[in-house]
Amino acid sequence: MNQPTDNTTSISLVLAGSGGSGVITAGNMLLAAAAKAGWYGLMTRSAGPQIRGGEAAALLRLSSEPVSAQPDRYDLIIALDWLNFERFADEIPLDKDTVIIGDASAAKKTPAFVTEGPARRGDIDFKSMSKAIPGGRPNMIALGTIGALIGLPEDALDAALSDALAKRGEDAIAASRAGAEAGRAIAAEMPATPKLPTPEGEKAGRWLISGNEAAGLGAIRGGVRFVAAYPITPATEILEWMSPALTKVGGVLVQAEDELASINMAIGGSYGGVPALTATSGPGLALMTEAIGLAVASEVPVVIVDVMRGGPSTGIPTKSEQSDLNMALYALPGDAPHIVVAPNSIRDCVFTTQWSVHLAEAMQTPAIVLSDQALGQAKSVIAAPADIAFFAQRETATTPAEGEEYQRYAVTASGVSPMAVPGTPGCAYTADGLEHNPRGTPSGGAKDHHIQLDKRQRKTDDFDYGQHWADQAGEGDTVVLTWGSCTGPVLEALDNLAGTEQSARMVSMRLLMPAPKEQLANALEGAKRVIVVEQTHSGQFMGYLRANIDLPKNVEHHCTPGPLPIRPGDIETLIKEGTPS
Amino acid sequence: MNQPTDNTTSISLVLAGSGGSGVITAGNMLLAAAAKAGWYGLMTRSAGPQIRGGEAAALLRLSSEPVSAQPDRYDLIIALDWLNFERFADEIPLDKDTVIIGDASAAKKTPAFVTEGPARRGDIDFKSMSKAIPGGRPNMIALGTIGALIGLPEDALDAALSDALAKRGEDAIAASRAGAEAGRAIAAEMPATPKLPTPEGEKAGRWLISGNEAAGLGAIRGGVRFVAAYPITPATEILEWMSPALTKVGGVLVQAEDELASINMAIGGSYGGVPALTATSGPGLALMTEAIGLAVASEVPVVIVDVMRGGPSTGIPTKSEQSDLNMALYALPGDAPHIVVAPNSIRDCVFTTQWSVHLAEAMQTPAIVLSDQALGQAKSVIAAPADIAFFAQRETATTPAEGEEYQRYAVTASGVSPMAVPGTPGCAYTADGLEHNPRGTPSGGAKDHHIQLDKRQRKTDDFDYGQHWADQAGEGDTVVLTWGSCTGPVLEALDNLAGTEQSARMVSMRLLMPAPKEQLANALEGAKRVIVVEQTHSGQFMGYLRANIDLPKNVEHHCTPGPLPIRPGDIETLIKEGTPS
Amino acid sequence: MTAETALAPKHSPRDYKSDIKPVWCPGCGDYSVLGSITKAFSELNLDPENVAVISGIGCSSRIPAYTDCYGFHGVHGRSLPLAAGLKVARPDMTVLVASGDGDGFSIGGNHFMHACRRNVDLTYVVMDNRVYGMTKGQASPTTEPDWDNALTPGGSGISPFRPLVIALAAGANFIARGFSGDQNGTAKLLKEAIEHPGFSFVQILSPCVTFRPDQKTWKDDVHDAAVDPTDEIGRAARRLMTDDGFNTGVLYKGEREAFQPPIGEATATVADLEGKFAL
Amino acid sequence: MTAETALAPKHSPRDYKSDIKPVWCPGCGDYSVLGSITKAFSELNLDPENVAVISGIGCSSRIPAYTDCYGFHGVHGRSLPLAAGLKVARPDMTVLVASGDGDGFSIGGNHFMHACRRNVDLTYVVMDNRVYGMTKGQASPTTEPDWDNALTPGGSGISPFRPLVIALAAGANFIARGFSGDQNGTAKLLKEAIEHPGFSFVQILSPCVTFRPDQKTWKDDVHDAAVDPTDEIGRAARRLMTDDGFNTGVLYKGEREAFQPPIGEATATVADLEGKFAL
Ligand SMILES: Cc1ncc(C[n+]2csc(CCOP(=O)(O)OP(=O)(O)O)c2C)c(N)n1
Ligand SMILES: Cc1ncc(C[n+]2csc(CCOP(=O)(O)OP(=O)(O)O)c2C)c(N)n1
Ligand code: SF4
Ligand code: SF4
Ligand SMILES: [Mg+2]
Ligand SMILES: [Mg+2]
Repeated sequence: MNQPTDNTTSISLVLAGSGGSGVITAGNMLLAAAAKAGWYGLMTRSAGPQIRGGEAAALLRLSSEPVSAQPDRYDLIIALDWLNFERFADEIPLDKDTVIIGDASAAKKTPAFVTEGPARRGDIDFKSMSKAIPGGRPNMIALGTIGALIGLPEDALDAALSDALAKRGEDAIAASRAGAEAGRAIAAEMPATPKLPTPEGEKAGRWLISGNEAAGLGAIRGGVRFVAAYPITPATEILEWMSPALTKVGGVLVQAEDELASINMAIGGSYGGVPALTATSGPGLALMTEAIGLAVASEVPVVIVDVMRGGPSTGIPTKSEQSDLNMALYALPGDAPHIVVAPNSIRDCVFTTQWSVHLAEAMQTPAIVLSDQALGQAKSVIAAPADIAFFAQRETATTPAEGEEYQRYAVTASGVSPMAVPGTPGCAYTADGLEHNPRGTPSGGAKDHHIQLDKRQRKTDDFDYGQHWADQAGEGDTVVLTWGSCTGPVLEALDNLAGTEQSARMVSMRLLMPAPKEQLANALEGAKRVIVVEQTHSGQFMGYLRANIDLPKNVEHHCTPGPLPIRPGDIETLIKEGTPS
Repeated sequence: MNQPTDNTTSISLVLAGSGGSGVITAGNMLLAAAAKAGWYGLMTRSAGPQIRGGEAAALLRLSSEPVSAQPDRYDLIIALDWLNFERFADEIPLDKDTVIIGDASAAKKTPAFVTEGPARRGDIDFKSMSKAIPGGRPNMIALGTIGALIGLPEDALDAALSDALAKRGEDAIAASRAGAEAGRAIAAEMPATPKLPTPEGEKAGRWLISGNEAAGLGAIRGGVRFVAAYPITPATEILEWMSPALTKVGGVLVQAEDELASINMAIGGSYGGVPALTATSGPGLALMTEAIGLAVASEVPVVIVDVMRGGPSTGIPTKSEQSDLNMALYALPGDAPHIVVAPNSIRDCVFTTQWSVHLAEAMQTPAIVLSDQALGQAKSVIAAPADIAFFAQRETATTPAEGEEYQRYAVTASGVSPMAVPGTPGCAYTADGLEHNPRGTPSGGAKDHHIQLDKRQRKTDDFDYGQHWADQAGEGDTVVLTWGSCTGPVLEALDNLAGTEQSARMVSMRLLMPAPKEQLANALEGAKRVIVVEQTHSGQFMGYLRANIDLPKNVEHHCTPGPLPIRPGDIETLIKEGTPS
Repeated sequence: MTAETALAPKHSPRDYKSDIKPVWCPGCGDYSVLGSITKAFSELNLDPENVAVISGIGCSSRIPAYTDCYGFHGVHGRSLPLAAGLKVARPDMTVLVASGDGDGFSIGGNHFMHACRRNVDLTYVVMDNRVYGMTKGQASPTTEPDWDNALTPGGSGISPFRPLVIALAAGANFIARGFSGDQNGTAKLLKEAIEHPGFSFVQILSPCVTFRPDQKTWKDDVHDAAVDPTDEIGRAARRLMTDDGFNTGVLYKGEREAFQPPIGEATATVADLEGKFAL
Repeated sequence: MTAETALAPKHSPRDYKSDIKPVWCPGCGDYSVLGSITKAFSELNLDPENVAVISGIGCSSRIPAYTDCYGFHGVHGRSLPLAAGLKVARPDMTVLVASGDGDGFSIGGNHFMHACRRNVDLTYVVMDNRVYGMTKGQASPTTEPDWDNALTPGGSGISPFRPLVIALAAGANFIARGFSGDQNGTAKLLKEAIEHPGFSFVQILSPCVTFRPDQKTWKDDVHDAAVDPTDEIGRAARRLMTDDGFNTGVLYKGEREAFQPPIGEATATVADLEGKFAL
């Protein structure tokens, strides 16, 4: 594990407390304040099993550089109380330099892993302090303490606090300010943590956004104007963000009775000419596969965002894992070529989802976007995503000339056939999940079947995905091959090792299906070591790679399931010491 | 293609006609008669798209040896009329030695591929001939002609005819007999076909059965006593056979409202302690994957038979393909280890389905049986399947001693934990699809997740599947690696090449998941050539093999989609000439 | 959807028929239903390209390809959400949904209820033959409990589904029953159903000559219903709960507004949305 | 299932409670429902090991683990088929199914209708809070159309589902409504429901204090229904179609026989079955 260094560029901290103590509110303010101060940041939340009112923790990492991963260790932990705090133990690696500040009034309840751990400790009597302030609350005290300890400029915190409480009125703001002030004052009595340097340079062009919001925005950017969906954790925020947003840009979201209805509605909307999407998580995606197969066979574009959570079955709904990969690739009945892409950061949720709309529409086939809980439900301060030119550009048909006949499934070189928008005279056709001839007439003949299978496969195989099939970074003859939310920790590890003997390259695949075989082979050329990193138990990504390319015999494999994140330090150790066998 | 030889051991013929002409009835009689005569046989039916009343063809292959594949060519084709006969052209390879007998009264309607083809021809005026017999029907005339041409003993045909018409009464039998007699008489005027020699030896111990019936029987043999299902082509016959059969042996079949209900009912029945099954085809399996994942997570045994048909989507419901392989292996959300097995012949549908019940129950996990239309809907005369000792043997829990606690998901060496049958005092537990601790209490903790993932994986990985993981045959350093209904044609090709320079071995995998990696590696050891044979478009089996074992670089691949069967001659050519590249 | 029915129709019923030969058995009731549908389209003066016929899987669900309108032959049981998606995205299209008693009431039963509630402007035509025709003769939700068949020998033992009262209870606004033997009468019902705003449900008794030859008596069983379709909903419930299943006509009509969120009317740009994230 | 209710119960309600702490919010109506369920079990003198509590996914669906009976926490919306499979396979078990308005009427709506028709002897308890609690506050089928929420801002605009009349139309034989605020009254309803042969449906109004704080008025809204539950079915339809959603009590009782094919009674051996294939 990394030790805190003098030239700190990132600070990590946890604010925890029992139900109703407002730690998430305070965490959000902290992130906003850090953003205002010119820092980047990432905030994840963790909660007990209770629907509401259970213990919660805000896990923050603030930095003068963009943050791509959860930290290896925490600099500071503030617990407003110790109730069920041990529930978070796994998620909060601490060491002798960690500063832990607990509730002075309940010091006896301090859990063993804290008292027996190596960390430096302080105590604050949050309750008495907040009682002394009219309308004061412990979470605001903590906010002030944290701000002072990590060097967050007062005005930034103050501004964030005022923004957040604007609707609650002046009194609330004043009380919170007073609380923060008291917290700031007492910080001097606490063990010191590293401070973040005041950032230099450009502060403009930054966004505060969650991965789920980013996916929703990417979809709208790409042209999606029809969404049908059924709520499910951890995908619901995509829908809740998109619903009013779509209304504003002339689109619509329909809440369906279940996932069977959602996907079929989306296909219906898209058949009508309006780019369409649904979003779900594992159990919901399982219910959609029959209809996704219909979209393949009938050649209707549609985007399905799967925000993965721990599986199998209901699994661990609030935690992340990459274990829906196999399902996204292979769950459709029959030979059903489709697109699978995966964003590799919160910021990339915008790009990849937008791109997926473009791909689905260009190839008239479903595109599955594999996001996950770690991206979707985390909030981050990011550099504003670039504008890209990928939009829904569906090749449509026009009324044929006299004596000519429209063939919906005409055999073309690219495999893509012009798709008539209902309402176009002379192009009426029936979209069909039964095998058919080029006109669309059902046919069980061997020739028709083969021709249409070829055509559908050709569409996705021959498409030019450009350089977007993967993100590559680093230098060296060790290649770390990964995807999705594992990318962040790998990137950070590579950064840390850059210029050392262990300097390595990363290939993070954005395009998973069709497998970019040639591109991958080229990217791996000359690699002395290949290390595959994924967050599953059974090694789904490795199986997929093996099925598609020849990996070196000595390929190494780092494969752990959720719910804990893969951390940069894990990858560094791996590169330095090899996969334990 | 093979030419007919003097030492004929098999004869292939087609009887075709328009709706209502009774060709399937006649085909069934022919198969029964051949069985009575001591022959083996295989009958497949083909029909136009009409629900009923459309043209149909009975495709028969009769032999003195067990028949494992559709033939390379046909010796004899009888068309009662030519209506839409060309629809069957693809399925009926003919050559200069094929004898084609058509309707003399409609000779002009003979399709071009017949008149222009190389075959030898004869004509019979079925209509006039049958009109001359009170109650006479053209199909019975044809029956008699065929019997005489191929050397089917008169008494066998007569007995089959009487059996089939027993319910219709004496007059019907007499009329049919007279028709067959007339057909026999006119056979002398037709071009000769090869004759099958009168079989010697043991005629007892033979069964006449379809693959779907065989699967149903295997399930009941294994101990299944609860079935819930929803009809779908080509799986319905499993259910229609099982329904009354279950009632007789004290079981029950419930028709569900859809596949979501079927699979959940089956899981509920099995949770109750009664071995349970459902059967479906691709679209239905797609709807079941969420609940199959539940069975994995909650550790409830259940058998799911998927009788594959042409895909994707509704595809070609009445034709065969192996393209649900990926779905069966990979469609469950999360890391969800389960069993996938595949019968490799009609006869093996009994064994493999029975085995699947044993596996599911022993490991308390779902087992998917991948049959296909070519096995399921074909009827065959087979050697009676052997009795095997695989039954449902679920490890159950008994009331714990005072002070001890029952742990449903106790961590054991094998991964299998004793499962309490509801009603057992002191063992009440809640089966759960949420991740849980050994007791079954929901838990999102990293340790519990990892322990249970390991446990579930261990159950299937460490199980001793014995030699049943594959069927092996032949000799040589060429290995044909295949599965399911491709096995028959491969076996026949190997038989034909046995003792020649091209003599080869076959490995036909019955156990697909978990991948029997070591067994496979051993079986392939020393192979100079490996040829993978499968009936998909995208090479699903090859991808699966690649993911799991190291194949030689020069591996060859024969991969064609449905609806046409792979024929022995295709495989022979492949072995002799290599895969065209 | 207000058609100038007084004028001579622009298109004959034939104009809505494709040249694809139905797979149906000779004598199947669905031929006549196809005729009623095209007749209704013609009398409503609809341009074929502005009509979509959407279905699931079953003999009855084969109808889209036999029309010369836009169509979608989807998967089993999901025609209604497919159609709802289309209609919400394209309110300008006239959308007719064709289904069977298995497709619509067994696997598709949930969508049926929720389509009634949601009230998207669709016309839902269920060809009820009290059997799964396509899969060769199993009991459907509307099948008599004692009808013998291979899958449930001796009969399913389950009391039949009452689609019309379910529709009413679920919120449907237009409920009618027709008989395929009366092509003109059914065409009239369909015309009225298409013209009615919101979700309209028309059950058409359409015999399966192959697996239910006993249904040839239906022509004697059906009778006109003399009811006030705008009756108070409680009385309508009582009526539909206890009817004999053979009374034909419009049996209920309500006035609930159709569900049609605005689409295509932007009040902001994508850049405006992005602005909310900018610091 | 005939319990000797006159005798002192063998087990106290506590005996049916597990030691697992519910994930529910403080004040959630479901605590009281859990209490009613265990009270009913106790009064019916059921041995905990002969009872199974089956559910789907949702706050309400968490109940099985909080009982000390056999239980199955299945997937979202599929509790009824899971329970039906169990009951048909094990007619000796008493099977109670616990669900929510989302689990039971939205994703699980089809199974609801078909369970009513099929009439397997189950007791189906739906804790109706007119919201998706577990996913943090979206509209369910029973939610008022104008209830503002993040997913459908301003309200869903869709008229609410009427579970009781749907149940009646679909063939349910026992229909009741309770209120979680009345733990004893609800326990009594449940007792009667469990004792009634065939499928029994009990809707329990169970407020969600977190996402529907407005439901605290429910305690004033509920009122006893004075009806004859064995009323003629047409009149019952009329009544349930037009009730106000707050009248509690047993609202309909029918006498249809439960669906329970014989199981475990063999009349032939497997060898007999094989004999049919032998030549
Ligand atoms: C998911 C799925 N399950 C089952 C089937 C098989 N199947 C096709 S049509 C049908 C029933 C059709 O009955 P109905 O809707 O009444 O139509 P009919 O043929 O009687 O007109 C079934 C069960 C399927 N195609 N897909
Ligand atoms: C297939 C699937 N879709 C969606 C979800 C997400 N989900 C969990 S509970 C729930 C709704 C619960 O509502 P309700 O049944 O009313 O229960 P409550 O929490 O209100 O008691 C949803 C949509 C899921 N778990 N599985
Ligand atoms: S099987 Fe029945 S419903 Fe299907 S086409 Fe034939 S007559 Fe019509
Ligand atoms: S969210 Fe609502 S329904 Fe769920 S536990 Fe809390 S109060 Fe109960
Ligand atoms: Mg039908
Ligand atoms: Mg609810």
